[in-house]
Amino acid sequence: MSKLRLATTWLDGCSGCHMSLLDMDERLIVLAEKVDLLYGPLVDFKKIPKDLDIVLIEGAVSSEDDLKKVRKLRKRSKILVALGDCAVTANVPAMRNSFGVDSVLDRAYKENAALNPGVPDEIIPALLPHARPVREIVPVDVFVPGCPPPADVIFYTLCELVEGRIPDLSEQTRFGK
Amino acid sequence: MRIDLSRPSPPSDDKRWKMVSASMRRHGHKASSLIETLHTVQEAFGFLDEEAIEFIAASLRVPLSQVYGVATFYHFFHLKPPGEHACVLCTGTACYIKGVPKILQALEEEFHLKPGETTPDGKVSLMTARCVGACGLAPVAVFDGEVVGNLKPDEVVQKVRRWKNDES
Amino acid sequence: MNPEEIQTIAANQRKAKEQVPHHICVCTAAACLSVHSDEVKDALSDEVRKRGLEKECKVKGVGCMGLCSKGPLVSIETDGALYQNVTAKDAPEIVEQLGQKPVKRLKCSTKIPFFQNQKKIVLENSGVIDPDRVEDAIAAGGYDALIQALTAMSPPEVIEEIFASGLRGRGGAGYPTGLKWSTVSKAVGMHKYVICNADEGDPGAFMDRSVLESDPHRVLEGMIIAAYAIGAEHGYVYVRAEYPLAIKRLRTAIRQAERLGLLGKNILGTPFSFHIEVRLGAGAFVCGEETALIASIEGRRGSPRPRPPYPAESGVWGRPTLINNVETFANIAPIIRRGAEWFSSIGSEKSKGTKVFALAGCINNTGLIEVPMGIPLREIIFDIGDGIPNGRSFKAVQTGGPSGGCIPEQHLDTPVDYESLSKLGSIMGSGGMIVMDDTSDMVEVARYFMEFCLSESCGKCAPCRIGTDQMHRLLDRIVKGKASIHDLELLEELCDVVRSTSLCGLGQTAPNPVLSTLRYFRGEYESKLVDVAEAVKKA
Amino acid sequence: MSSQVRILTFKIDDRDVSAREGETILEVARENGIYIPTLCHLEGLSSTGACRLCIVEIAGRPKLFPACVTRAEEGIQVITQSERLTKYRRVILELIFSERNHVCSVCVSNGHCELQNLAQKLGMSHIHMRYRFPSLNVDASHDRFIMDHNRCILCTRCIRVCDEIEGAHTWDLMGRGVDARIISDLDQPWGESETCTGCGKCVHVCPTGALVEKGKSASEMAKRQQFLPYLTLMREEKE
Repeated sequence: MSKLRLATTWLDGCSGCHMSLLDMDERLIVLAEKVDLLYGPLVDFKKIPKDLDIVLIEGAVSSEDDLKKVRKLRKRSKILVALGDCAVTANVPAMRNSFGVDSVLDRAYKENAALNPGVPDEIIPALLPHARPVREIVPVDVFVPGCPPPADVIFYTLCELVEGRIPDLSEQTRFGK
Repeated sequence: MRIDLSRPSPPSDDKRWKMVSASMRRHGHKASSLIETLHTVQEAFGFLDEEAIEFIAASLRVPLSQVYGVATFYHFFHLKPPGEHACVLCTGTACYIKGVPKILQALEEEFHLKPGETTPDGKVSLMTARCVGACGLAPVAVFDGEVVGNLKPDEVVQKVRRWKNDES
Repeated sequence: MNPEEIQTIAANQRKAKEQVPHHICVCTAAACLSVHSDEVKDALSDEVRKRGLEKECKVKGVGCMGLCSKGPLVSIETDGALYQNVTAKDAPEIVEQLGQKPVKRLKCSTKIPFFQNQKKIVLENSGVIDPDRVEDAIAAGGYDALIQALTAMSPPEVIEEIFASGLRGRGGAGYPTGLKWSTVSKAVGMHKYVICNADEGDPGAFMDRSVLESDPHRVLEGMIIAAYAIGAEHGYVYVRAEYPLAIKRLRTAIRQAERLGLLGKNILGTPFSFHIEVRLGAGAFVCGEETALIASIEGRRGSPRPRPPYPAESGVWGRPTLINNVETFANIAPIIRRGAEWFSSIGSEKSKGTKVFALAGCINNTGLIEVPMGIPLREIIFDIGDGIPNGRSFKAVQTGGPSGGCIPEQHLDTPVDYESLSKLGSIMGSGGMIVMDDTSDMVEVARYFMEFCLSESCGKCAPCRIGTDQMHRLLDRIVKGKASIHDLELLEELCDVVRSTSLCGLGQTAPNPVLSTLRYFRGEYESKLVDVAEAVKKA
Repeated sequence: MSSQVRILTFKIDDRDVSAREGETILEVARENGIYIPTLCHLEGLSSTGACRLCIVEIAGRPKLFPACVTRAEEGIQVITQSERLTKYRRVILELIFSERNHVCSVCVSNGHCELQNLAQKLGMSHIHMRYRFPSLNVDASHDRFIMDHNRCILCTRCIRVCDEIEGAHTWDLMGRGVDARIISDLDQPWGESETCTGCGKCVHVCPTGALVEKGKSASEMAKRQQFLPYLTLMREEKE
């Protein structure tokens, strides 16, 4: 049996979900027998590969860049997983939503900047009006709440998916866990 | 904190408080007469300010937050002073079908005036009513108490502009 | 006063009237007033005075004559002429032609279906009597039924009569009135209350306002009879503060009835006493719901509470309370006067009597009508209402306001009764009837009603408070071309949840305008949808 | 109290149960260890039937009934779990989550929150409607407590405990519909309230992180509600 093709991505979030993923420790080796990690912040591969089996998405969709990425990943994957509260609910990134983009950028780049205050316009991808959960942009197959979801839960989720099952996580994790 | 358990005296010697006190007396200062009392105050003063609410609360022995809760629950009561002139647009179904949304839009575009607001110069308040019951004349507005029917957006805009310019 | 004295007043009044050959009646209900019928009335009075005709001609203000779109309306009682669109300038000509050929230019035919096809019970005195004069009401048979009930009937007999008449609540739900009275009469408790719900809140409905402005004594009489039947000593009329004229006339009527001993202590010299107070609403549609109305009468926020206990058992101040609406009470006196059998001979099998409707929207004859139950919608709209103006075609008629639904062309032959309308996904409601022509956008109509429910939701229960807001957002997205099929599916799901789980009638019926337009005009929703990717982009 | 209390028998989820006349379905269910989700209800306070999560079916009746205010009746068959109920409860819970800004991860009540627990219990892994993202204030003017309107679900427990148990009636609700908001006195900052006794009961009955103690960091705010049935009982004894 050939290995499943896995990708992960990190949108508007803190990378905590990826840290939790790494916290699977030696179980990563167990998983590595079943899946190949082809793309994401943990591997050095810049282009989104085709024919992915499983994609884990961390973070809310906050920028034009996020939007493109998440659409492309959806197109190229069989199972798309919203990993962690930011991907599931927009969580902390959404706390900016009621303020409006301009005042958020001003606060970050002007009011709190000691040197060269000014909103960067080239390096930073344009922010969307709202940070939004992934499911508002593309269909999501599995929701894994938690901030971050514990390594056990991520391991369980991946094992189930590898076996071709959609995991039931209601007993194991929740918002804010 | 002041602890005064006697019935308070009116906030000022404005004669209109006499009406309010009389209304409360007629109802035996019962807590249940709260809404009637708020009606009386609004009729006398045009709106309900904090002073009035504190006076009513103490007189009827109703908690402050409860009076405030009641006053803000009912759309008929206003907590801010109204403008010199009142434009009440009917938003009943017949008026809606016959074009009130366009009138509202015109007022917002022209004067940045939304329902429930008063122009910054304090001249005109815009309000909406659920139905003034003159559906045969839709769309209908009440300009300072006078019902006017079969309105077009520019007619209302002009009326408001005249008010703002102190023309009638 | 005793019954004989009341009857003397009636006789004197009738005699006085006979001595004056001409009566000019000017409509002074709200719609005609808004086109200055008060000025017309003054001009006519001046003209009569100028010509020294005070003895031969009386000018009086009367209540609503129904055809509001042709106002101001003036009728000449003795000649049987009806004038439309009258202005103050027309006064000399009208007075000149008294007793002769009517002024052709102003004439409004009373032979048209608008007048011929109506059946008036509730409105029998509207537009005929002066609502500010109790003597006028009494001369027209007012308080006859009260005298009859108090002197010749026991309370159970009154209830039995109402029960046998088949009268059902005119506020919308159609609960049998006799059954309600009987329940309250059996409730244990010393102090009972009668409440008249005059918080007519449906946008586009003005039946109750018109009855109160035109014939307030009829409503009081119904309440007093109800109080006698169930054993109540106190009553409230809960009326919208937005109806200043109705409030004024109601207060006048209460004072007059008290003065004549028709209200207050020992009514008509009997041991029965009953007092009525007016309580003003303050702009909250939800207060039409009976538990919210009670909370409001008690001076609190108008939030409904779960039922049971029903008000019949525990209402205002925790006492057994009877709540009926204006039109229901207005039907009581005629039933007592003319008998249950007469009343139940009118209308359809399960819906007896007549119903008052406020006809508005895209229709030629807007105004107030009263028709026998069971009349087909088509007859109301195309005969009485005279069809659609400006050469447009009929699209739908909305009944029942924000709790009702839109009925399309193919169901216009449906008889108007409680069961038939609810089968179509609408309700009888309190009687608003808004006609829409082919220019109306049904999704926008649904959004309009949802906006109404959203701003009128009291906020107590979660499904109604948040559900109406979410549904309104979805409808707004659909109207603006920002929604996909997923949004429509979610809208339908929320309709189901809000309808099934909300605490009170407002939430339970808030989805009706959406559901009925989806049922008959689904294509209009679907034509506004965009594909999923597009919808995301426009978010 | 009269010594003759009628005993009713009926069924909850096919189990025979008995109740004293006047008991609610929720009370009987809890006595028998049958779980019905609740949120606005709290033992010791009056019931309002507002959150609608405790809805149950009664066989043969088309309507749904809030268990917290529906009295037990002889012979009825109550159904607390069905596909329909599960769906409705979930959607209502989602509506509540969509209403304001519930960000569990940075909440001092994280891990001790009734709303959060319910989401897990009812298997709500996400919501399938749009969040409203309203702009709401945090009132930190009180010396010891904080009111965060972003996390308030309008259950009105605070209003009820302040009115019914403490007797101060500092809290009430202003406005209506989706704009309704908890206020102290005349919608003043809590710290300036003349009627607040600072007893903190409202903080401890609050099911979420809307009312919390100052100085707690994320996940530290556990609430104590045991005092409530005790206070209610002691007051009844005195009467």
